[in-house]
Amino acid sequence: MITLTIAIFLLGIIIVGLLNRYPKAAGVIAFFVSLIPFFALLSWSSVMNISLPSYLHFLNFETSWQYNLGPGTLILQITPLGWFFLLLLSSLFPMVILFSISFFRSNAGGFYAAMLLTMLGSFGILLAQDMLTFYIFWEIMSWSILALVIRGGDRKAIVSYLSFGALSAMLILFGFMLLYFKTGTYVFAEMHLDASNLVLAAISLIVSGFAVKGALMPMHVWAPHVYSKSEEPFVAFLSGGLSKLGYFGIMLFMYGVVGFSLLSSWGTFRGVPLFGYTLAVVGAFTAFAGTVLAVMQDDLRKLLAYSSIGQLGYITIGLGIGTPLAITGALFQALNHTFFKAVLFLAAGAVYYRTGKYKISELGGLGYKMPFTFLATLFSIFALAAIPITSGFAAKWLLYEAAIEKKFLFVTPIMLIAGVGAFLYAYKILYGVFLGEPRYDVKEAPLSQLVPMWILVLPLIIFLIFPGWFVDLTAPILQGYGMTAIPHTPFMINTSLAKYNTLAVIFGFIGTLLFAFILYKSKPQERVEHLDNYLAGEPPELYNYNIAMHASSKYYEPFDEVFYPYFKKGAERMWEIILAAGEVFGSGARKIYTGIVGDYSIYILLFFLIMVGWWLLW
Amino acid sequence: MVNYIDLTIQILVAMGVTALGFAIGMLFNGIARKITARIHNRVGPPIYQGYIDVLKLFTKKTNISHGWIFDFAALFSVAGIALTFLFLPVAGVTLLSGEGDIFLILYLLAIPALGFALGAGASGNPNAAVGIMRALMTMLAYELPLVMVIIAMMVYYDTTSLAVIVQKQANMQWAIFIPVFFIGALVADMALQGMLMEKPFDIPIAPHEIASGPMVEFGGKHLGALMLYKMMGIVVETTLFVDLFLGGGVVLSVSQFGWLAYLVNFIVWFLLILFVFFIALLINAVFPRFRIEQALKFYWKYDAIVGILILIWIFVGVTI
Amino acid sequence: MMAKELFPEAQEIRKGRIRIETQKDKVGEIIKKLKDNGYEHFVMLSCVDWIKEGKFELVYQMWSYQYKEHVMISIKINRDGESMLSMRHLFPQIETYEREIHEMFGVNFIGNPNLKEFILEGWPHMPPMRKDFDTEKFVKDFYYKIPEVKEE
Amino acid sequence: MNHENWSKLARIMSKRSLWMIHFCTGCGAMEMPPVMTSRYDMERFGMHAMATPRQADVFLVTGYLAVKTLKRVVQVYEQMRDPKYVIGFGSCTINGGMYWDSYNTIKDLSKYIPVDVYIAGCMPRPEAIMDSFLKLFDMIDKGEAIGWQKYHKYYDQYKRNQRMAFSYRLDEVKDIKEDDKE
Repeated sequence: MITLTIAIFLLGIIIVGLLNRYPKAAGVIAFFVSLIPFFALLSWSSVMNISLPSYLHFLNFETSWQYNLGPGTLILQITPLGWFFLLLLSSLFPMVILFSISFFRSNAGGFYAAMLLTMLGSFGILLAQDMLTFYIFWEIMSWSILALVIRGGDRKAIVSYLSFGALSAMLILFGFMLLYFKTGTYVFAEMHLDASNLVLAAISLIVSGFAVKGALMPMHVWAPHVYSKSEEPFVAFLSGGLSKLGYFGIMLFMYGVVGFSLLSSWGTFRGVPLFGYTLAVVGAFTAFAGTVLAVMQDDLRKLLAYSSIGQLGYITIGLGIGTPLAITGALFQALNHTFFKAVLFLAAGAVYYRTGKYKISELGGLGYKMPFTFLATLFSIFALAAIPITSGFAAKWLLYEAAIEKKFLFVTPIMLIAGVGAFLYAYKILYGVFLGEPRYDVKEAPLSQLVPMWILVLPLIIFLIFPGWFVDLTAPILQGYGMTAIPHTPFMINTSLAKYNTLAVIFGFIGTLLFAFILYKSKPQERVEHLDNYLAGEPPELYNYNIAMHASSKYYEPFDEVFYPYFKKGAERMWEIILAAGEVFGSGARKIYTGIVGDYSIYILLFFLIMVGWWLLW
Repeated sequence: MVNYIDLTIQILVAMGVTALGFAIGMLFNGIARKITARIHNRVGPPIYQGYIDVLKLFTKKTNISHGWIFDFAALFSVAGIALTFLFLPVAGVTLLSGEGDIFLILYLLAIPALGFALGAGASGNPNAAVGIMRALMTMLAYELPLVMVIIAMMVYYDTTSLAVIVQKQANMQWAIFIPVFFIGALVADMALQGMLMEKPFDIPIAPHEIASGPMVEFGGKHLGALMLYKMMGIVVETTLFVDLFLGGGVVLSVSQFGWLAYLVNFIVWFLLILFVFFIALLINAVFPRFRIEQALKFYWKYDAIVGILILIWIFVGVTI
Repeated sequence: MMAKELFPEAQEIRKGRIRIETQKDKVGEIIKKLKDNGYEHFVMLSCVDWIKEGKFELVYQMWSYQYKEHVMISIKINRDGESMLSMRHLFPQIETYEREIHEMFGVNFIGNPNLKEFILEGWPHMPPMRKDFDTEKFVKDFYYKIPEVKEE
Repeated sequence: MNHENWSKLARIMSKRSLWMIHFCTGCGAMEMPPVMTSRYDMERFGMHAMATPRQADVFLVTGYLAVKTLKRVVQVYEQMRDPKYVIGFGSCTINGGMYWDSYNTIKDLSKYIPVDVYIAGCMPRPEAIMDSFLKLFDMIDKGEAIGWQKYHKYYDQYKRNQRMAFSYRLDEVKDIKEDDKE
């Protein structure tokens, strides 16, 4: 069945690629093909101890698949972790394709083909059981992303993606090589690692390689360029779905391959492995810096890109802390981020579809014109800002609890402040795009764009009411790492420090809202025009009803003034310095290419001597 | 099986406590104006002026709305602040506060603020947008020292639940009597000044600069709802402070003294929040206003440095 | 160089106050020269209605921080529709003064692109600062004739 | 509670909590600080200054009004919510005061918006202002302060007068006079 899936995918790629002239038809075909991973997901639900009614998994996929490839065997097998991340990607992917059907007016066959190839790559990555398979599918995914970035057509985006993608692949490959050198096997299950420095180096390289895809600072440089210059549905999938693959990789290797006890053997601090501690600190810094940079942006997509970086930083914190509570929080944050960030990017796409603008200072007042887009955005923003009327809060809460439980005294304030900073840019999106002066007379987004957005909002509501269901999902994953799921009931999560009861919040909110509604309905009201505003008595008719009342240009100017000096020399500058140093080194190194055969043979000899010496001394 | 009688009693108590909260909030408005007037050597309005103002706003003959997003402000602000109040232990009475913790309270406080911001933004008035910008930045400014102190307390008491913190301060073992948390209380009191939007941090409202900022377009019942939010906000924020540092006003244990304990605790709680509010008023009455970046620098430089010292103190002190 | 040295024909009213009476085509030259010689502050442009002579007097006033001296350049133009060249290119703020004089006296300044309505909104009558405009009559004809609100 | 009692309660509340917006174009605004501060302290009556007309109940027009300012005054007055009261402040709002023959200031404010209480004087002393407040309370109590109802009732006439003033056109004045005669 998996062979068939891959075949259908490849066939679909060829067909939609040929249908470049007919974007609608290509989109519909791509949509049907894109549903297959979701069916596979349903048929594999037994991995997560979920028993679905039989009509939901009418396609029966085998749980493992092997292919002999000469040097090694490609092994694909469903694991709880893979299932969880496949849930995120396979539920996001069809919605993104559905959105694209009306988003693209022409020339979209290549887009669908590359998207399907990306999904195929991700599918393989999530199922991979050995490093070879993992790397092959990783490259498929990376290169098809490159094709999609090239479609965006921005040189800086392409160059930065290409260079950082190459860096990522190099780091991962080098880490894999070290692991293979150490263990002599590709298969994860057969690896028996010890607490040597070689393994530490390997895992560090692998984690930093995945951090590029997860846009962890300072590896994030490519993300704002790519996010702000590519096509919207792809960016939604990239930010919502594909960036999670980096965290999937980190989780797989940190907790699946290496394991918590081995991590601890390289030193612990207050019960947290130093490796994880470093990761958590980097994550907290990413969360804070990403948030601050997001507040400073005017381009809607750049803002969302930096916001993505900041929100993904929270996942890193959770993975770094590494307790069951923290991992649950990190996975929950991953789930929330998948859905709310995808909705936000899709909403940005819908706004662009109607107005043709991405600059926040040029938009405004769309809330009354596009009410459903606005409400979907509002809900995602609630999730983003962790307002307790969406599931976004539970994830952040778990992470805070985990941090307090392990007494992360200096990381937690940074996390909380990044959370408050999220309010700032969240309101910038709401005000700049949807509230204020109506500047555009546009219609609501088409139904085929609204439906995906609202379907993607649904999980945020479901897991608000039943956070316990989510904890159930994490139980098999944690079991694999020798941990137990945190205590919970469907409506309640308990920790050693406190508990969080969603029923109390929901019914309390409904009750108080009822009270407020009665107060509010006590008096009738009349609707007035937006121009009937107090402008120090200036009558709008004097200016032909043409007063600019939108204050969204340079909205957080005092904030920018305070923070800009500290963020002026960003990570890009750091990489430039490294590159300049590399260039100096490179031009020195070029001198060894003398062109004389004798010299080259001496080099080869030296290399062998060093390698053998190193091996002997290790 | 749910016990319906218990549930009904709980709901009634919750409604009663909420009503009490609003009543105390309105009373505080009058007291605040009276005290400020006395500091200015004026007579000032009667102490029940808050009730009159709110009633007047709800009896206005005509009300305007800028559309359905504008109405979010009136709905969310009252609902959100009442919900937050329910999650606070008041004088040792834990209504819903066992069901959530301080993080939940901090985020619940964002519901009314965000609803308010939505309504103000939807009015389309540039003054409102500038006011919201200032409000959000003030929030960012004061939250840093506040969360530093709160996290220090969480680690010290090894819980994040406010109800448990109050419980652990029973028998007059208030946090403020511990030297490090005495300094912490000072830091948090500065943050409270920003939370209450009293001078020198009344930057978001600033009636003389931006025409009362976010509230510029609200009148009649909408403004009445926002007044309720603001007044209840005083009670919620001072109660949070009292719960953290002053043992929630619990002086008698309920198991020992019965209903008398409830009465005494409520009176002590009331006096304590009045005292905390009184300090804020004294600062308010004599200070001019900061600019927004000055407020940010004040909180992140001076207040936060003391906060970091407290964190270091706790970090060194707490061992595993 | 002080104004007295630049323009021998200038008369000194009292210490620190110089008055230059000239023709309208020489104004630009004089202002330029004064500007280059330390009179860097253009104070204001005012207008006087000499109804018996049938002239408007335009007074350009300049000040030097260096010499502490106030120079008034006075020209006269005919009341009936004679226009004046705009001095906007020398000091941009003259534009606003010209706009005001245009509205209040009806003098046309050639070369000023912004000669639109200034303070009065929708004023259809004779420019109100001219001496032949009878304000009392206008008030009686206009404001006092607006009816009271009749209550039934 | 029946309607009459309700409106009586509303009147009492609105009397004891008059929030005002003052339109400080004229020199009369200078008399407001003593009224607000410790010498006379109008907050005794629950009055205090508000920043925007949406929140205000009393409109203080302090001094002369040019036609251009009248436009803003009307705009602000219409943005206030009912019930709303207007206090005309100083001679200028009554008959033009020292600007009686100015071509650009209106002479009688009550032709354009309904005025509940006038304060005579050029300028009125703070005592007079306090007295006018008391008078206004009295009127609200008795239900005589009905300027806002008049504005609804004779809206056409007020609008006509405002339009005439804004247009400055003598012929329009004549036209409308003739219309009235018919």
